[in-house]
Amino acid sequence: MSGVRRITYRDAVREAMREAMQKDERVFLMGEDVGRYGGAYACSKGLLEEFGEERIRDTPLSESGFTGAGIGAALGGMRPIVEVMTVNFSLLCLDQIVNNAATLRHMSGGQFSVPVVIRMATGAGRQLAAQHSHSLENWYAHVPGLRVVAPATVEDARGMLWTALQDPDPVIIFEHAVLYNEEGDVAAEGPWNVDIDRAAIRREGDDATIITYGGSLQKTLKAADALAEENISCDVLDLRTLRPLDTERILASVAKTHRAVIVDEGWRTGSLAGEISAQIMEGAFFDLDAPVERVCTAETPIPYARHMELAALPSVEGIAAAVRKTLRR
Amino acid sequence: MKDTYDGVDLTAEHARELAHQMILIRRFEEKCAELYGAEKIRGFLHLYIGEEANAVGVMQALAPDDNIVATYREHGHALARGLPASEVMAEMYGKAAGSSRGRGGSMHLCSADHRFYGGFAIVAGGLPLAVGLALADKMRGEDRVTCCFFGEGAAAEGEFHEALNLAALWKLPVLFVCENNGYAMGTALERSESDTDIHRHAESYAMEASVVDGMDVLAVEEATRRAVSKIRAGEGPYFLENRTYRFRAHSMFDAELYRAREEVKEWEKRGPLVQFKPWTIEKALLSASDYEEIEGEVAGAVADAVAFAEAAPWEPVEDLLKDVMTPAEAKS
Amino acid sequence: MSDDELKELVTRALFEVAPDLEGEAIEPEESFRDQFEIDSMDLLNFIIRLHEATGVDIPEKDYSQLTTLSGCVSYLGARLKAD
Amino acid sequence: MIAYRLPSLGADMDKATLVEWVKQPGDKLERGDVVAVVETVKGAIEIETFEEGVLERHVVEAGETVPVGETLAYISTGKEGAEESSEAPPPISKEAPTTKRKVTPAARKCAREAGVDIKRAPAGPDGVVDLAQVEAMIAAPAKPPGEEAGETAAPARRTKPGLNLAAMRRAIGAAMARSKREIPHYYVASSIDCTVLKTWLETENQKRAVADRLLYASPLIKAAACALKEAPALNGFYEEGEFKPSSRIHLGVATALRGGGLIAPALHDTDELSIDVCMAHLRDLVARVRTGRIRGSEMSDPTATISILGDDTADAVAPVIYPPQVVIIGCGAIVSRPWVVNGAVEPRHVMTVTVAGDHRASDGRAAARFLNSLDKFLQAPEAL
Repeated sequence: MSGVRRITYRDAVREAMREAMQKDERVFLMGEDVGRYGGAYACSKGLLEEFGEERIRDTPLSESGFTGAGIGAALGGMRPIVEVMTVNFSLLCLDQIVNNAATLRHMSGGQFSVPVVIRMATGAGRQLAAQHSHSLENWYAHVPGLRVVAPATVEDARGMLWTALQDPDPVIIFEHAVLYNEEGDVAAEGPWNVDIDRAAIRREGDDATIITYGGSLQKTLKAADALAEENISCDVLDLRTLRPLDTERILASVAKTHRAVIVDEGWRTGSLAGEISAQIMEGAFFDLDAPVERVCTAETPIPYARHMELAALPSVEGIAAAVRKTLRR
Repeated sequence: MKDTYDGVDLTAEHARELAHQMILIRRFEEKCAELYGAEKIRGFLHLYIGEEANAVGVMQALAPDDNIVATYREHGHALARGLPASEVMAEMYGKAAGSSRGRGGSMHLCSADHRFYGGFAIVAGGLPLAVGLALADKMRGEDRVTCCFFGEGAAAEGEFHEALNLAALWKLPVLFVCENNGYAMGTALERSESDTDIHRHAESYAMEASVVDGMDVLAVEEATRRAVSKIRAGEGPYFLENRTYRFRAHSMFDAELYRAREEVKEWEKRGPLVQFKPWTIEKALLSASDYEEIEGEVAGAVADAVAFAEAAPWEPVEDLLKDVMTPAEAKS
Repeated sequence: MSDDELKELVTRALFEVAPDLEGEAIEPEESFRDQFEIDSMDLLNFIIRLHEATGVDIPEKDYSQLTTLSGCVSYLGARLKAD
Repeated sequence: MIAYRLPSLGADMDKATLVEWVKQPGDKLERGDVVAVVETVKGAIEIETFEEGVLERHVVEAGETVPVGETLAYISTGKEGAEESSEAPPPISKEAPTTKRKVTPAARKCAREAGVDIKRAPAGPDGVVDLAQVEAMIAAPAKPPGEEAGETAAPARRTKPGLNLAAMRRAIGAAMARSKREIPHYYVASSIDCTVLKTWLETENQKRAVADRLLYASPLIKAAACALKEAPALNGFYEEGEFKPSSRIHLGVATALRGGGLIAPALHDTDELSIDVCMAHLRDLVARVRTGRIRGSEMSDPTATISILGDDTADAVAPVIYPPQVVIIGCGAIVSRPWVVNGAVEPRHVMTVTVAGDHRASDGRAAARFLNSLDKFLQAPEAL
């Protein structure tokens, strides 16, 4: 058993970027305050000193501008990592991502490739109120032409970037803001790259399948712990990839447990949870012993006050209650 | 500071009003920084300390009926506009008695009574909105100015170009006030703008513009009065660039790696109060004891605001979905 | 595991597969098939029991060594020492 | 108060011996609860109640043999017409939940695969029939091998299997005699090259953990079921002078009991089962036959039967048809035989399959068609 190191999610992101830039000179980082400031979440602290202003590019507050430029640079043969500080600001560059990055390959008849990686922080839970607390992964997971991943563990945060950079197509990486301080183990020595195609079972169980991703994994595991005491054992499935969904593994788990609960910080209507629930109905209908349950964010702009924000977001107890409901307990 | 300022009545009473407002903002925000440390205020907190002269000076030149669109660094603007300190503090606590029922927090203070359309947290997000408010007023023949505050960082956003162009194209009554404090979060102006003379952007839309010392409240009031009279005369939008400086970090999470301590010290020497207080005393408009009196009144106001916020009730969880959409009975 | 313990384990596995044989004496050298009409399905269930009880992974080609009591004991004993 | 009578469990079952009462006087009864175990010619079978209520008293005691329809016990259901019972019936809550009966898809599938009628499954208080209810109804199957045998659902009911082997032999003898008398058997046989099957099985089993390995019986049974689909004249029942083909295929698997005796419980919808599911059912079936715990439904309706002699036995077997079925397929041992392959002779693994058919329902051509499609299926085991 080779040794492991305990680092934070933030360290993992930084190491991944650093390694990528050391291994491939086409890779560079661009985004607001990624240089001098060291990154809004301090993920690029120290990179400016090591790689210089050419490859660690602070940008003006021009999301559409610099994201479009990153897509253009990828088109031009570079492998840019564009950091859109949070998904909230990505609404300003949605056009560049959807109409350019996602479309160019197909629209050019396969001539053009856009190997750009766009990293965004996402999610609520830190009382930043409505405009800074969005969870819109499903908007991007809806768009053909994009790959969308959500590293929920330190190991994935360390390993997904390099794989994403090798991908000839645009990859959006969602990093939930509450995860940056989380600690986790990564192998002492490389290679650290992990796949971005498969979901992972983070906990084994037979009575129900709880499907989640990104920032909701921890609260889902806590719910599974609580349920274990009521001897309800749950498969906890970490999607890891939001487009394409690892439908095969989702259906395999539901076929085993006959019950499914989906935890998704997006708003319920039009959510990723809705899409997964439909796929379960289509692929595992005859194995269902109860309707699929969805635990999503209440359909309201995220309120600032702590107790209101908590009431709006999926909770450990809410997840456990949904599982009990599928078991009619 | 100059000896005289056109259009500004240099009475003792007016000087006291300006001093009172600037000191209220300063002490209020110092209290906020303290309360943030005690976890009474959470989320983001962007302090305005050092820039008080801008909000106070501009508000003096606006009518109660004019529209205000601000940014997430908005406590000064809200207080200078007249939102009660107690309601602003309650909002910072997230209480239901807050100006936005505790839903907006520090970045989203709202008050329909004051036509204060709130802080906007997406940089330059408010600019197109302000253009729209002015468009509505023009179409309805209202004699109203819409004043839109933003930082120099917004100049790099697409919406900045689009909003200024529309306002100029349709000659709309918008006062664009760019509070240029030299830093967009962690990026110094010269590292984010090819041309750091922000007000010159306005020329490309044939929009009249001028620069003013954002540390001199009277200069700000003077420049704003001139701009607003032109707007009200139907000459179209006006662009004011207030050169100023924030003495505190961008927000509470900021280690300020991007600027030197000395630079801050330098600007503090030219702080709005550091200049205004001796000037008013020398002009015999105010005395040292007046300032002590003001400090006493402000201390009381801030203490009352904190007490009010502490005692105010939380919003009941049952109201979580209230006002997401307009309730049926409210629909006319 | 001693030979006696292995013998006990194999016997218990056999009786679990064929409860109606409980208590019968097992001739160690004679094949189960001849003594007790154990068919291929019983043999498979029996081998799964041995695998679960001892953790020894038994490839199909070794099945022929497991048709008598003594065969099982010596095969499992060797495999347990080896692993 | 209503009488609980001995239910009929099979066309040719006229009486049974009570082996054991599962429910005692005073026990509460839910729809689908197992009330008693009775010994029939086909083995010990659990009988259940479809009435809810309380078991008042037994009429027949263990060991007594009674004809079908005989009153075994009395159940108080608390419904109208309960004038004999003195105390007032338990007050039925006025707004008795008229929840509509809702069966979950998984419950339907489980019932179908186990060959039980979903309508017999009891609904929970919320009107829902879920997996747990169906599984309870099916009665806990013997735990798959490897788990403690003693731990069946209701230890109290764990009795030495009440198999009366002598009675069993007599019953089989009578059935065989009747079959021989009444059914004009014809026999059609052919040898099938099973080398492809054997090699496929070897490679497949190498990849699998011990517990998941397959026996050739499983693909053989599945192939036979698929072949029956293409020879409908062999799949069904001959009753009241006419042949009734069956749209579904429940292949009975003749399973020898140690010490003599033969049972052929059915694998339901065998043609739709995957080889793995088929193997799992087979292992479950054999384990339960060994312990005498066979479900009533399984005994009653195989649409055809297959008898597999197995390794080191004999080359061919021409078995006797189980009435009212119209076919039984006898498979000899797989032996190494000289075989002509593209003009050259080489050793191949060969199995002789004999179709014994009922001439009233079909003729040799149908049997031959069956044998050819069986051969075809066995040459592509991976597709099964």
